[in-house]
Amino acid sequence: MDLQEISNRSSIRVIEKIIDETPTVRTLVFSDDTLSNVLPGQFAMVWIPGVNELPMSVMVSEEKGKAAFTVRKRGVSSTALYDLQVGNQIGVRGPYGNSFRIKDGKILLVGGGTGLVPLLRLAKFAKPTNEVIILMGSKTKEEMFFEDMANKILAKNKHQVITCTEDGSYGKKGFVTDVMEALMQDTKFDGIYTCGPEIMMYKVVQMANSKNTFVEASLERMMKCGIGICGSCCMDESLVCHDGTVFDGQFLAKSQEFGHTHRTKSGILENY
Amino acid sequence: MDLQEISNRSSIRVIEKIIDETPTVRTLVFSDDTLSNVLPGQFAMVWIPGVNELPMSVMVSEEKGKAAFTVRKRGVSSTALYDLQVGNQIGVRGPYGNSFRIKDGKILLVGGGTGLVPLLRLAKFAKPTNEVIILMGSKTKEEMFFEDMANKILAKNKHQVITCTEDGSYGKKGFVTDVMEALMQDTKFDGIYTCGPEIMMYKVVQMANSKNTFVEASLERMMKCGIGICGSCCMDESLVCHDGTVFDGQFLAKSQEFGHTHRTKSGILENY
Amino acid sequence: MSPDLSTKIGTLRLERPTMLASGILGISLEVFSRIHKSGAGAVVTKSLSKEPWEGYPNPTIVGIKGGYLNAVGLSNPGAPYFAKMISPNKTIPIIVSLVGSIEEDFEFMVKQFENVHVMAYELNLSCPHVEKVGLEVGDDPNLVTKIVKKVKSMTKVPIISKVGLGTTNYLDTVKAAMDGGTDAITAINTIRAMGIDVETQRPLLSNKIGGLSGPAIKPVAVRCVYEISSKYDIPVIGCGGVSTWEDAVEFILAGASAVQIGSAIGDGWIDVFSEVNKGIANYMEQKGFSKIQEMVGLARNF
Amino acid sequence: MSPDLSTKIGTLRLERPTMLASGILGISLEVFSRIHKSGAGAVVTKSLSKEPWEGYPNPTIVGIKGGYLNAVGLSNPGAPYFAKMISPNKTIPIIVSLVGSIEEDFEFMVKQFENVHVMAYELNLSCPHVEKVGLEVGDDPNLVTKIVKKVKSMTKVPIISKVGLGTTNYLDTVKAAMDGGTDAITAINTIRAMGIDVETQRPLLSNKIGGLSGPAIKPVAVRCVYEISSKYDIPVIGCGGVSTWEDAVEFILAGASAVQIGSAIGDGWIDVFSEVNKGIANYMEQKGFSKIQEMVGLARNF
Ligand SMILES: Cc1cc2nc3c(=O)[nH]c(=O)nc-3n(C[C@H](O)[C@H](O)[C@H](O)COP(=O)(O)OP(=O)(O)OC[C@H]3O[C@@H](n4cnc5c(N)ncnc54)[C@H](O)[C@@H]3O)c2cc1C
Ligand SMILES: Cc1cc2nc3c(=O)[nH]c(=O)nc-3n(C[C@H](O)[C@H](O)[C@H](O)COP(=O)(O)OP(=O)(O)OC[C@H]3O[C@@H](n4cnc5c(N)ncnc54)[C@H](O)[C@@H]3O)c2cc1C
Ligand SMILES: Cc1cc2nc3c(=O)[nH]c(=O)nc-3n(C[C@H](O)[C@H](O)[C@H](O)COP(=O)(O)O)c2cc1C
Ligand SMILES: Cc1cc2nc3c(=O)[nH]c(=O)nc-3n(C[C@H](O)[C@H](O)[C@H](O)COP(=O)(O)O)c2cc1C
Ligand code: FES
Ligand code: FES
Repeated sequence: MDLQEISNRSSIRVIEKIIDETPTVRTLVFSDDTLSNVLPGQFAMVWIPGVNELPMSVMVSEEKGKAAFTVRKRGVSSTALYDLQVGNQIGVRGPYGNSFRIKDGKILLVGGGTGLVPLLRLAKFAKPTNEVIILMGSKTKEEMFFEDMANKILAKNKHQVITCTEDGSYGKKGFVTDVMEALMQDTKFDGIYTCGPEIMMYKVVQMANSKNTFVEASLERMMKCGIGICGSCCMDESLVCHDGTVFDGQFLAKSQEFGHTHRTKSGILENY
Repeated sequence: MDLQEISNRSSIRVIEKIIDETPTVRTLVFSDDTLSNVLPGQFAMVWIPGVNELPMSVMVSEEKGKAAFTVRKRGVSSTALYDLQVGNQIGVRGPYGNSFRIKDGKILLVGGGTGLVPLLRLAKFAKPTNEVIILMGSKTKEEMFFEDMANKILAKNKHQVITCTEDGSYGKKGFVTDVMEALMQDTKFDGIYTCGPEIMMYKVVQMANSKNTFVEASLERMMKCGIGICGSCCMDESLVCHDGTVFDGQFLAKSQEFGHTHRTKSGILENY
Repeated sequence: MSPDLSTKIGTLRLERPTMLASGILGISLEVFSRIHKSGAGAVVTKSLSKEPWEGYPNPTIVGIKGGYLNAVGLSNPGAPYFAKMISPNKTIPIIVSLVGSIEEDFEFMVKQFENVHVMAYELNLSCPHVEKVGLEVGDDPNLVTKIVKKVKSMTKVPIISKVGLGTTNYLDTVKAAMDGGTDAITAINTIRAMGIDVETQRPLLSNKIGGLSGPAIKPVAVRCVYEISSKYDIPVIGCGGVSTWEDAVEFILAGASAVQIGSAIGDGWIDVFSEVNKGIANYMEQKGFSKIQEMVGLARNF
Repeated sequence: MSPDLSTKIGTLRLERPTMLASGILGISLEVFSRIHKSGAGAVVTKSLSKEPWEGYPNPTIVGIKGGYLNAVGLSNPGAPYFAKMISPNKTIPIIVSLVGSIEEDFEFMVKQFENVHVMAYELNLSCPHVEKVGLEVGDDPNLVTKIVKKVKSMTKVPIISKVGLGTTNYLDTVKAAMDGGTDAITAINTIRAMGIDVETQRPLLSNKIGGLSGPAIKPVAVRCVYEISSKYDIPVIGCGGVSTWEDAVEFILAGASAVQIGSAIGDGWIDVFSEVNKGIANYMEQKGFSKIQEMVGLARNF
């Protein structure tokens, strides 16, 4: 009998700091050596005791040995996470999933809302030679966050942070995809990376594919286990938690489901 | 879920060579890296499929990567082991137990029959500076074995192999303990090591203790698990499989059971 | 000549003796196809109910020493949706798992598959963490006989009854299923179990109690296969903790004609099928077996 | 002030909440003394029968993934011999485990201990690998009630009934033992299981079928403790797979007033008692508990 290590079991962490990003988005910081070092695109399963366990991208933290989640309050579970106080406990397991493959040269990051979480980690992993443009979108000025963080992370790179709001209250007016289209007129990118609402990602991938530009998107699906057992995250023949969450443009172009359908908790396909 | 290694489960080995030592003693050789390197005094649990599983001291083998058992045919199980053919399978698990602590200087090894097994391994572990005397006893010439082996193992040491038989048909006449008593008249040993019938060991330990000479004996008891769970090998407050099989003279002097009693399969104390 | 990995479970013939266990990854045709290609001789679907079920809130699956605890709560899209989804299938050997509490549930569900290519049905009589279906059914031998009889009367494809450790003797459940005409038995489902987190002092699963799977339960599952096949003349599919070829062979020697694999996918991914198949083939070659059948139940000779 | 590790199991008071499980190392007074000194709050003897039993031939104990399989076959020197052996004892908290198939067996055995200092009796109603005693008794609720009643009528010391997973609902066995007047329940014994060696194609144990112990069964044992203490008002002792203080706390949170440790001794040796005790004490300090009782069953609040 050997007493083995246990994998895929939550470790309890204590919330040490809470940062209000917008009126509906907060970043919860906690100590975790493993999660502080995950690759861009990787996620954790986050147990909110008594409520639920949700997949969350692991957010960059400025302090060594710390990790964070940036959560938008939406339904019951994300709101419960959002409402946690300093000193409260959460359980975390992971990291899970693959990660972005960062190309040399000029790269473009296109994100919206909490989709920026894996993109900022990607920015942190950028090579010194990378020129990085981050395109961040939100509905209004109030909902824009991470602009300063992005500039800070990319301080040593040639970079640009472009913001845009749907109502024009901050940065450029319009959708990120509009701005991206304009950008792509005169710039050739070596790699494009996106995370955010699937309809947005769908357009980003289409545009990149149409220009034969390497593109990767980090997808969200209903995730119960996070480790390729339960099947709830399946998309075509892929399990997003295990084969993804990052998929490239070639693969996504062939998908029957990407941009069109996702599954409910019972596994029924539902249109976006 | 981690898929852990399994300990304390038998590995199957194939008998590769059989050496007849006497009409009732055989050495069975097989390949086993782990067992080929055990410390002197350590034993294995040997599964004879369909018959039983018995504790056996691990015998020295001259070839690298090989281990052996030297078995005397006695009851049903040891006879079944003795009767195995080349190509037959046994299961082995171990090594278990502690080992002899070899002193510097002049050491004496006192053994009889298969009790010589751990003593020969001890001889193999002797330091170049050790002067070694092995005293081996048997009833008759026919039952004497391992003399050549002992000389071979100790070729590089200053050494002496003294044989004795009860009927005087080979070597000195008498019990090993008689010869030992004579030896100790004029020689001071730095360490005495013994394995064999308990009554013999009892006398060896008494003699050594009376001269304040460091002494260790490797004991036998009923052993079912070999790993300190079942309790069948208990002697006073010790578990012979776990705390032993090697005990020193000081400890044995205090024992209520050593040399007097051992336990049956049901756990009842029985006199020797 | 390399050994023949095909196996027979009564009248059911599989190309390979490893199957995907029910509830694991089994909700889309594309995934079934991938798992079949990766070496599984058949795939068993999630247990389907009459209507779609969301299952329990998370946490529903947690890793523990030696395996997993799960209380997914039989989340599934429902038999009607599922039947439609797999209806294009012609080539993948799909075994449809069904769960319900009364004969009529099963009657309704089997009807959905009337014109769908289904290799066999597996009746889940042994889910340990959902009330009124699963073990509560398996613990009622009369009900088991009735359900099996009903399904049997509606279809020509083989019926497999999946048993587990409930509160009645599972051997009685096996007997009841045989009385109803079952063609084979799958043994076992997860074992009712729980874990508690000492930091938060809360049960690990939202449902508190769930089922234990993985290597931890293998010795219990092997025992059940051995007992069933020693006592009854019925083909058995072994399930519980298979993650290596040795595990698979152990089940076959105990009396199983095939094995199902679930939890091991969480560690070794679906490559586990081809690895186990290859290991079995090597073993057969080494030991001189030419067919799986020759090995089935050999440990009972001792 | 460091936390108080003493615990109460009904009227039974232990200095520390860890006990030696029955069947492990338990055949001599000297060894009991050593285990007590090393931190066990009590030691349970091997299950004793009317007469000495040799047990099964070896192999009787084998290591497997996540634990051990054993079919020792209840080898023991018999109650009369044992009673004499422990009669000098005044200081070691010894709980005598008894096994038998009818009331008279137990009556005979308890008589042997009439003038011996015994802290409590544990009735083994759950050995999974010896016929006519153990589980076959536990599976017969009427017999359980009768046996407990008989023992209860003969002695003033507490009676503990040890249950396991048999072929009837173990909760019915618990109820039957309560009807007989049991003072506490130990849950659980090993789970009926087997292993087969693929090289020789033989069962690993000479008795073929044995009992599974160690970490593999912990989630099942925790579930049973939780179910018993949720359903009935009876003190419970948790047993099965405890090897760390977290395991012990998990059992306590599930509803156990103390835990027994067996298999873990095969790995960590008897130091496991002091290590687990120390871990529990640290935990209590950190969480602000001053008594074991305050933690018992806390997981049931959720
Ligand atoms: C890989 C990945 C990374 C993510 N990273 C982030 C992040 O960094 N920040 C962030 O705010 N959100 C992230 N999400 C989304 C997040 O997991 C939730 O889906 C989202 O917060 C909505 O949850 P809710 O319960 O509030 O929503 P509701 O719409 O109220 O959902 C109702 C219920 O559905 C379930 N549910 C919903 N979505 C999921 C899901 N994806 N997986 C499992 N169960 C679900 C829960 O039971 C929930 O209570 C990520 C999702 C994925 C798949
Ligand atoms: C640490 C140790 C090392 C040993 N090394 C050797 C060695 O190198 N060579 C050698 O020939 N013998 C050795 N023995 C003795 C050996 O294990 C047997 O006890 C002996 O061979 C007699 O077995 P038997 O079955 O033939 O005897 P029997 O007297 O017929 O015994 C009857 C039955 O008792 C059981 N039994 C007897 N002794 C033991 C025991 N010690 N443990 C478990 N069960 C037992 C078996 O079930 C056996 O079938 C050693 C014993 C110990 C404890
Ligand atoms: C996440 C998960 C979900 C399961 N769902 C089902 C199910 O829907 N129907 C069923 O019969 N068994 C279900 N089971 C049980 C498995 O089919 C299998 O019997 C059990 O897990 C033992 O096999 P394993 O150790 O290989 O996982 C499920 C098991 C797991 C781990
Ligand atoms: C070798 C061995 C012998 C056992 N003998 C007995 C016994 O005689 N009586 C009994 O009630 N339980 C016996 N058991 C069961 C244990 O007391 C305990 O219930 C079980 O092993 C689970 O605990 P663990 O996982 O800590 O070992 C035995 C267990 C083992 C491993
Ligand atoms: S979340 Fe379970 S398979 Fe992906
Ligand atoms: S042989 Fe089992 S304790 Fe020593």
